[in-house]
Amino acid sequence: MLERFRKDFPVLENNPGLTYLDSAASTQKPAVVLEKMDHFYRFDYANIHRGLYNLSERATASYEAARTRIAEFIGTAVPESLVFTRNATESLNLIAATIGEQIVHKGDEIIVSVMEHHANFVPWQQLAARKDAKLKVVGIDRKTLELDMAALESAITGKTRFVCCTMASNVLGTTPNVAKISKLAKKHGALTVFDAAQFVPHHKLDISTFDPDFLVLSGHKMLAVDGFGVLYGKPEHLAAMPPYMTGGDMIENVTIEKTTYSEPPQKFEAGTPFMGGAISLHAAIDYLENIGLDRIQEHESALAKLADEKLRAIGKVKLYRKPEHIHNGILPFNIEGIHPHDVATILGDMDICVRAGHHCAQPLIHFMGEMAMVRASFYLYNTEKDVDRLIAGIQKTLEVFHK
Amino acid sequence: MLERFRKDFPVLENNPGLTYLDSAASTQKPAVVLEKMDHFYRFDYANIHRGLYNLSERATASYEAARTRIAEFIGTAVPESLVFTRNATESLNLIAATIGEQIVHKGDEIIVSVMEHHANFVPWQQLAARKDAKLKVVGIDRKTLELDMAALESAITGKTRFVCCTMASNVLGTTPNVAKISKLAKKHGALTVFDAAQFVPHHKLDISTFDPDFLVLSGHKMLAVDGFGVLYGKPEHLAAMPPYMTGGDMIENVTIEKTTYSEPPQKFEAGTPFMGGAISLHAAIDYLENIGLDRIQEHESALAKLADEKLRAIGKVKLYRKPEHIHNGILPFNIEGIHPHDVATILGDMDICVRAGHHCAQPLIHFMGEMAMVRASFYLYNTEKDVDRLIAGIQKTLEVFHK
Amino acid sequence: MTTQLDNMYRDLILDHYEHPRNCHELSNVNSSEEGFNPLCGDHVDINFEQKDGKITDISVCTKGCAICTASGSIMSDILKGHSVEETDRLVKEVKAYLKGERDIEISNWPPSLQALSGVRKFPIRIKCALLPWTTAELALQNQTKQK
Amino acid sequence: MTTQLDNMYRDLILDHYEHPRNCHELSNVNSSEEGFNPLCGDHVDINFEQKDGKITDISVCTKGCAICTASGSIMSDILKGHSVEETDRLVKEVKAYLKGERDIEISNWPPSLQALSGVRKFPIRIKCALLPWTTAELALQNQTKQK
Ligand SMILES: Cc1ncc(COP(=O)(O)O)c(C=O)c1O
Ligand SMILES: Cc1ncc(COP(=O)(O)O)c(C=O)c1O
Repeated sequence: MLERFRKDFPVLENNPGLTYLDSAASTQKPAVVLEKMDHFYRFDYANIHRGLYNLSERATASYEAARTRIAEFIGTAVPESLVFTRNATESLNLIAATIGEQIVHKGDEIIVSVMEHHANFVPWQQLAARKDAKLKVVGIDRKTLELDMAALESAITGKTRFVCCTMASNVLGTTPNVAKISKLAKKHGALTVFDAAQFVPHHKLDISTFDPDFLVLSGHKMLAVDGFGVLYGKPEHLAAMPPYMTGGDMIENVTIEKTTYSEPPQKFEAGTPFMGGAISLHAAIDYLENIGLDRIQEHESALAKLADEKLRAIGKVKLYRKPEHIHNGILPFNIEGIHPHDVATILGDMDICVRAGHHCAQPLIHFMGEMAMVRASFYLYNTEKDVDRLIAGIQKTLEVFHK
Repeated sequence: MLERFRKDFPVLENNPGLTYLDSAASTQKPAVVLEKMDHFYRFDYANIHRGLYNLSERATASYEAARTRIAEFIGTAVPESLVFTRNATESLNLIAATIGEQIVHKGDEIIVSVMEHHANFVPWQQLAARKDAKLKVVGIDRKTLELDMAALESAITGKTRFVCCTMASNVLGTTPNVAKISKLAKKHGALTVFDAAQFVPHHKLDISTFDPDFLVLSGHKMLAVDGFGVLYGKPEHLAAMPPYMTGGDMIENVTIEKTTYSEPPQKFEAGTPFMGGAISLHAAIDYLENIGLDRIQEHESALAKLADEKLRAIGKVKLYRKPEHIHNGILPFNIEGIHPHDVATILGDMDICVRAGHHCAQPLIHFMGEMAMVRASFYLYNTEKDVDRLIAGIQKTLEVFHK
Repeated sequence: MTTQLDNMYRDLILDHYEHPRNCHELSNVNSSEEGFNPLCGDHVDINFEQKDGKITDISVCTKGCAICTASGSIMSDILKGHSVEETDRLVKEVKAYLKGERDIEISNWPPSLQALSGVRKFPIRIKCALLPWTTAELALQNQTKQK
Repeated sequence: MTTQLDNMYRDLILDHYEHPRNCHELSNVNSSEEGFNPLCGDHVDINFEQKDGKITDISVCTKGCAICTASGSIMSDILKGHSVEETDRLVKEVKAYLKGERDIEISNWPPSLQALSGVRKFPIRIKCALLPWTTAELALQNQTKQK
């Protein structure tokens, strides 16, 4: 087990009695990540690019070293294929607003799955509306909760411009077969946009195995600080796309009449970036790989399965995932007759942190016939004690509601 | 003098011998700012909004307290009029891409000054090009380097939709009369967009005195960490504007057919924001106001004037500002016959950090008839010793070039 | 479990949650409004029947959390028979009280209404308790406008 | 001042900066290219006159920093008289050397060209030294394409 890593997380040390089961919303940060970022501000800080002095060169080197490290982590040898953004949401908006605007025309189609986070749903819905294109929503199998591949196959046509799909549902934890999706999309000349925000904290990612056109992630869901996200784009796309924002650090030449832009990724990084965020993600990746994503996945799945088992034993708890499908720490459930927000409030009162609501995935929640769900999400720093506390909390909730 | 505050800045302590004269590009961070941010990650971190537990409530409270504090700092009692972004550049792009798209039509006009940073120039140039509108560039007086108000007055018409102007030029340090500009714009029904990125670190800002429509700033230029910027927008504008990015945390309701959005400012803050950045800017404002912006301005102007005097005494140095116009720490210059990049490289080799180039203000540099300039920028942590080292560096540069 | 929590989930609240009052068809709807709370997905549907400035009947149907459902149910019990003006004043008072905007003496409130006070210790849940009240206010405003 | 800096701003470099060679009109331009370095605002204008696969004349006009100007001037001195193929090889070698891509023996380079080596210790200035060479390469490529 990974018990010994728990002490690396100051929030858990500084809040004794806290059972943090909301890592799918955002993970806590290990001390080493905070220290490396802090060290940057205390020793090496300066604005990057164009600085002709050592401090700025050091800052630039740290920033670009992060790019190289993240590229390696996701399985590409081309650091320039990574654009740094604020979060996964911005990465997705960037795609829709640039190449999306370029290639989607009236009558074209965009395919999304019903289990997308709003971040990979609303930008496409809005793009389709602007362009008079069609948004096709592919469902999931109601039994396995897996993406309905047959439905995707019959939805895709020669008019499909984008297939946008999560790599791991933030509500269900299910992980679509991206290799199949990618192959299918290529066959029809559609571009793929994979949302890896919820995948990459738990599963080893190697984009060279399925060759996505675009892929996004968020640092704060994988031990880095908030405010830093990544967009991977195939170099040929990035080269052909117009910039998203314009301003400093992304231009080649500005005259009163005309502006020419730098090469990617600078073309997409207007203004002073969040260097500390890049450094924190670099440190987080080192930390994650030092433990090993395999071990993390094994650990969190074991806890989720244990919780699943104990919740089933209570009765009155509706569990959406089949135990045999659990292979990460995400566990959605509901208690009959008690609204998820009341569950979460009672748990919260006991310092057990879970999320309740639509989880920014309303289309999925409605598809499942619910108003809302409770989600407990386990990560590397959780322990069996957290499972026990969750169970005690659920029992308390039933008591409060006289069930 | 402010000597005693210098020790608050770890980078300066940890790099003995460093003369940091590049604060206009980005300022160093006082320990207290780094500590407050670090404390947040060690004690109170969680994703904000919708979290039904104490940790998330604390995080939300800290995030919103920052909004209230920043609002107070710039002179508005309406925290909801502040949108949090990555930097000033994003704030400006947001304006151009939302209300800009809405209200600028073919034949309309957008006015910018020639001394804008690219961040407040290129987005308007591109918007004008997209809309077949006219970009009018107002010059500066070649003697005083002040905005040419007469030119602005004759440029503005009933077709002018936006007047976009810096509050302090990042190259020249000149500070246009925003009250006059604002009044003039209102008279013609044009909206004002003020770039306060370079103003607010040095001068007291009170927007209630000139009632801008929009105003932007960047945290990293005023002692906060990088990756966090602010957009002020009049509430009625923010309410009427479409969102910029879409996704989580900014929606009210999403169905497969349709999405409705939250109220401002949430409408403009899609996805997980940079909470640590908000907290760092809150701490930075406390720190700045504790010293007092008046004193900071006085201190840095005194150093810039001293440097000006000593550089003039050397001869061969071309100084662009008149000493009597210096009222902040920004000092642009050039050495005859030596390219600014060579100057900065030689200074950099002596650990004197200045910036050289077009300073993301190519239209201004061309207007001034130059290819590039050197800029030394003084801030509260600089001392007379830094001035002496700059002078020694310039003398060395002349030596290297046998001048 | 903290006493604050106990205070919020009082038996009276839970009873209103399990058995919400006054969700029924009105023969004559004079004003209505739907309310929505994106936080919980709470949804409330309010209809008023009025005559001579008096609320003669009310229907409140909620799909949502215990706090929102109970709040709507309690409200429906109280408003019936009141004049529109009284109602408007009470709604404003309850809103101000829940939001903690000013000190309000609640000892003369009906006991069921007093039972809502527990939510004040849970800032994020205040919205849940408020939803029926703000929705009722909108319904009455719409009606006023129509006149 | 560090010896690295001394090494970069050698007298030979400064001399080429103060007195750049071969900025003149060509009677017959066979290929040309403009290069631009957004970092420094460096600008270089290169023209070749070729005959039978040989560079018979060259013009290099630079507006920019000492490193870029000197690099262009040194290059102009060296390339004249070389075959287009040799030139192409040398340009690639110089680029690889300045970028530090591979170990390159430079002891048989002309001394003026060796003088450029000091820039390797200033990564951010390497672009300045490279600009004339990459621009020359583009000019020759364009010409090849036109054939
Ligand atoms: C006047 C002015 N505006 C805008 C900016 C852009 O700031 P940021 O890079 O933080 O977006 C700068 C920074 O260089 C500036 O000096
Ligand atoms: C699957 C998925 N995609 C996208 C996002 C959005 O991430 P962010 O808020 O960091 O932009 C999330 C986070 O909730 C997510 O779980």
